[in-house]
Amino acid sequence: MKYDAIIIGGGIIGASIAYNLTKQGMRSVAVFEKNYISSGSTGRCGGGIRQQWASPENCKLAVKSVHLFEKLDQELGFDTEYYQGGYLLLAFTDEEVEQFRKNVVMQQGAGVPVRLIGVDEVAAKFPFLDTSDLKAAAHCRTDGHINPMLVNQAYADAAKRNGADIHLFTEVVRIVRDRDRINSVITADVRTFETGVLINAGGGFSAEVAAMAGITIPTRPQRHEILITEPLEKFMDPMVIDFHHHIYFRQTKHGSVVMGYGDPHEPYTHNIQGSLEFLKTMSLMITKVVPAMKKVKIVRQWAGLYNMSPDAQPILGKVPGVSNYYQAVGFSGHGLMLAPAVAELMAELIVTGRTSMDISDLSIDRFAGRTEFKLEKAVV
Amino acid sequence: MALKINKCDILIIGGGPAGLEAAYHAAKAAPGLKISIVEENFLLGGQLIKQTHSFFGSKNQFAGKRGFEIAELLMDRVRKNPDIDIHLQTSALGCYEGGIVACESMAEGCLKEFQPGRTIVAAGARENMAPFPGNDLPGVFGAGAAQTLMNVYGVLPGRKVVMLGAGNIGLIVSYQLMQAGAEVLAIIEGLPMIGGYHVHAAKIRRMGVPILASHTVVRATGKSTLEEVEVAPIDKNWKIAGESTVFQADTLCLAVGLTPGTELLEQSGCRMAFVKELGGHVAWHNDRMETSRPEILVAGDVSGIEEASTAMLEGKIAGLAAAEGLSGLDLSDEISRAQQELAGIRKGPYGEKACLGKDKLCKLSVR
Amino acid sequence: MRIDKHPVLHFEKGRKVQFYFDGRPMTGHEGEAVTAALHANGVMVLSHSLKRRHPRGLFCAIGKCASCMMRVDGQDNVRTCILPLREGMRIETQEGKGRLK
Amino acid sequence: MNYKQSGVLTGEELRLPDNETLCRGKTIIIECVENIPCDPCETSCPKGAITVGGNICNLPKIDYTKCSGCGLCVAVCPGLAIFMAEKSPKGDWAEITIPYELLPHPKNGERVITMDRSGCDVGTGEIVRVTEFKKVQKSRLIVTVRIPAEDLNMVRHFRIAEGNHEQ
Amino acid sequence: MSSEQDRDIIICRCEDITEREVRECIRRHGLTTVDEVRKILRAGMGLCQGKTCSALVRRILAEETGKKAEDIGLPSARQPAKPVEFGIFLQEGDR
Repeated sequence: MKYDAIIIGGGIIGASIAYNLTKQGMRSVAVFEKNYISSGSTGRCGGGIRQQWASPENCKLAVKSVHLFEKLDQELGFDTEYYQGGYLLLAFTDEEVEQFRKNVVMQQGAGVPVRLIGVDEVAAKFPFLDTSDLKAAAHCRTDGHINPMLVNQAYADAAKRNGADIHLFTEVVRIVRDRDRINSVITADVRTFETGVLINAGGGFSAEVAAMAGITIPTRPQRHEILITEPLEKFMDPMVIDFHHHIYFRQTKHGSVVMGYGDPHEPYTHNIQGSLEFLKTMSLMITKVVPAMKKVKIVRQWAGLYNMSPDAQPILGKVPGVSNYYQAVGFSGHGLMLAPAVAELMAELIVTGRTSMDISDLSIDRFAGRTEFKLEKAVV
Repeated sequence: MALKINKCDILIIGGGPAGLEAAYHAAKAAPGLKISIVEENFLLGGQLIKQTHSFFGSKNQFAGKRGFEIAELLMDRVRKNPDIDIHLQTSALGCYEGGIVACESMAEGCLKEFQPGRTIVAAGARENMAPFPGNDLPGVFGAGAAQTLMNVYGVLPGRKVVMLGAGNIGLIVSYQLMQAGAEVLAIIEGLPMIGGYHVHAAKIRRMGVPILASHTVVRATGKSTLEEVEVAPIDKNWKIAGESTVFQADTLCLAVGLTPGTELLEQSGCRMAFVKELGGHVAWHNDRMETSRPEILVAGDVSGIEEASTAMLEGKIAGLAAAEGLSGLDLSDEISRAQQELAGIRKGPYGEKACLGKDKLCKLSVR
Repeated sequence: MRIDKHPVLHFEKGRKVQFYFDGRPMTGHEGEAVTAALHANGVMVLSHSLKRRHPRGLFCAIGKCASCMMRVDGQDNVRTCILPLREGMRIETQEGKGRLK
Repeated sequence: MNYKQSGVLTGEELRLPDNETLCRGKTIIIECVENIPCDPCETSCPKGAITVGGNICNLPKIDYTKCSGCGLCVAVCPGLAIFMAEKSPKGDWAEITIPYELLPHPKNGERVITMDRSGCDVGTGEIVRVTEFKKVQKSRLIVTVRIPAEDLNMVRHFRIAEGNHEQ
Repeated sequence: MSSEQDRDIIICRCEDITEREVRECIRRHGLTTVDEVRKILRAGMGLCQGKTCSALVRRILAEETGKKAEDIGLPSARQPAKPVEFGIFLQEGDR
């Protein structure tokens, strides 16, 4: 069996690239997913979609993504629960306010409709928040959130309709490479599939996928824990991020509140066990910010992997020395929100060799010979 | 209230027949071990407290005594032992890294953390639901729920009842409903045979209750609560094969089997296996009730659906095995006596299923 | 529908207490499950389902199935089948999801 | 239809004592045809008339020569599957003793409607004895009903006719 | 037949999901596991966490995929085993 393109990973990145490749005319495209669609990081993520980033590259990509998200349900023919309820970033210290002020100027320059708002306005608009220690907040009304499982499935379904093969429960265990070319992949059930190009969309396992092709990439998996509450009548529109307490939360269309805590001391491992420590920390942090949560019930907790890159920004494109290997990895926890734009640009790169928006800053070359990186700070 | 950390040697999750016997025999065999029982309900005894029929078996399994009387005996000997502490209204929330079992005490409104040397999961089972239109109407109960209402709280679930399922639970609960003053209009069974003991069927048949084998509930209807149950004969492929009968009933009890409540075992990473004969997925375990994780044991319905007598014996074996592992005592004689007793009561045709299921499990590798 | 006389069982009931169901005063026995007290007072419909608004009643009676979630003393989504009745409890049919207060 | 389909034992499955045994005095009838793990009938019998044996799942065997008709096994049988029968030597009446766990409790001298194994009415009978072996089994009455001799193999239950029972 | 009689078969009581919806979802997306049905349709994601419906969903999946029920794996069991308030995880001073 031979494909023009094989994508490893059926998460949002893999599925959206598959869809965009078929949309841009590539005929035989296949996705290999060792489990099922959205079983990895995508189905475990918070589902936020924001444009408020600390680097112009991320902002540009995010703005493009939001434009695509706005038309996505229509394009894919599926209700993905996309909701532009805004994003509210909370600042509790003067340093944070200062950083927000700078970011807002940069973000506005990148076309993000964001503004800094005062505590009184926050208190009036978002009465569920405890604003007693709050200094200010940044709000962008066109940010929002989506149901990650649904949008991932919608991309996979659409790719399938366009002729792509989605191989579920099929793990690629070997990548056969001959000097600068990848020839084929071999699956756990010992089938060989030849390919024109190989795309690494391996998420938390991207480094392992690259290693099968003899390529070393600087991405590392990190556990992030998350939980969901009982459904509540709608009380909030925006997704809220609080870098000070390392938490984020949003209310889903269903009514339940999804929230996560990014432990700054979390080691790099593939461990995705839920911990009791997380429940305690999350409870402490969320009830500081939303005191009424004390009486709300937790229904489910889980964890997923952030695929961290050295500067917490994605690594896109080719690698030196391999002619037909592409990667879209290292999203560091924000792959879902960038997926529509990244997938479109990756497909352009693969099909035409050029991209309509410059993403060369995000290629792996940026790490060459460097040990210090400017970190994207707006990550929880 | 402050968080409570509880140190104990053996934590038993579930205060039903299996859990109570595990606690009693572990404490008796290895005095000094600290044993804790967590029970979600505000009563101990599990499903035994609502059993008013007398039990089969032999003297050792309290044969001839009624279920609630056995429950009292088991509770009594556990309560008398100072090494056993009992946490009522306390639910296990999860098994976490480091062997920590987190529980919520609803009575005290606090988190209780246990870090036991051994955990015996005796969490029981839950009733299966049946798919037919109207299956969510008020008045459609699990048969066990009807039993709880009438036998624990003295409240009649309804006056006119249709029972779905002619296994032991369906037959026994039908009889108990009649005892409590309700009228059982019919017992409906999808299979061509009555699944429960003949003596239970005979008891309810001679009271005039029809058992309709090869029949199914087509639909339940009613405005806001159940009013009618439509029943029809079915063929071997479960397709409707004749005219319907409509029963004017205010209660429909579902006695269509139980599923082991294995969530905590799955969370703990115990190896799970689907064994139809045991009621679905169960944790792999050996004849000492030890799972693939050496510090976790199982007993009772959670390890495979059977009945209270076998649950008690499995509890005893698990309790002894856990006590042996922690105390260093040699309890192998006592364990093998209990194993023989268990094998004895599984000998008849009604024990075949469980034997087959447990054999299947043993043949699987621990992995 | 209390069982007055039973051939096998003798019911030891807690003291009689008053409670409120949707504002209506009712009596039950202290310590019995809230759903048992409601059932004894003829209350079979405990809530309505989220999407289809089907009436819902007691189903498992042992705290497993979530069919008996009600508002108790202002608190939403309380499992009433394993909640002991207390004097003065205010039990309400919960329509819709819980609220953040 | 066999008993696994109907819940009702028929002639073939029943092992009833012969007429001579029945006329000799009270004789037990055990309607226990499945190998369920159970032995209280054996352990409760003061005369050793019932044997289950080493395997608890064996069916009980009755030695009619040893049975004294005390009725303890009727009171103890968890399956309510043991009855006691007696025929008058002349064959003009019979008595059937039935374990009973329902309300209202029957009283001596009361007329009842007799029922067969499938709950169908057979005829009428008169309650002649109501006992309770409290130590053996609380809340179970052992009720003896006098019936026409020809009904003996059929009657296994009775009900108190409405309006007939004095509270 | 009245509309009341025509009512759907409820599979997931918590999330109010019918048998028809489960079958349509399985067919539309080609699903083969209980976890997928949970994630796409929410059947089993409600307050009881699938304790009542998972076995029924497995049965439907078996019918739709032609597999045996035992070959359809267990859905993931996540903590907590029952809904629990944030408040109980707080230390006294934080409550």
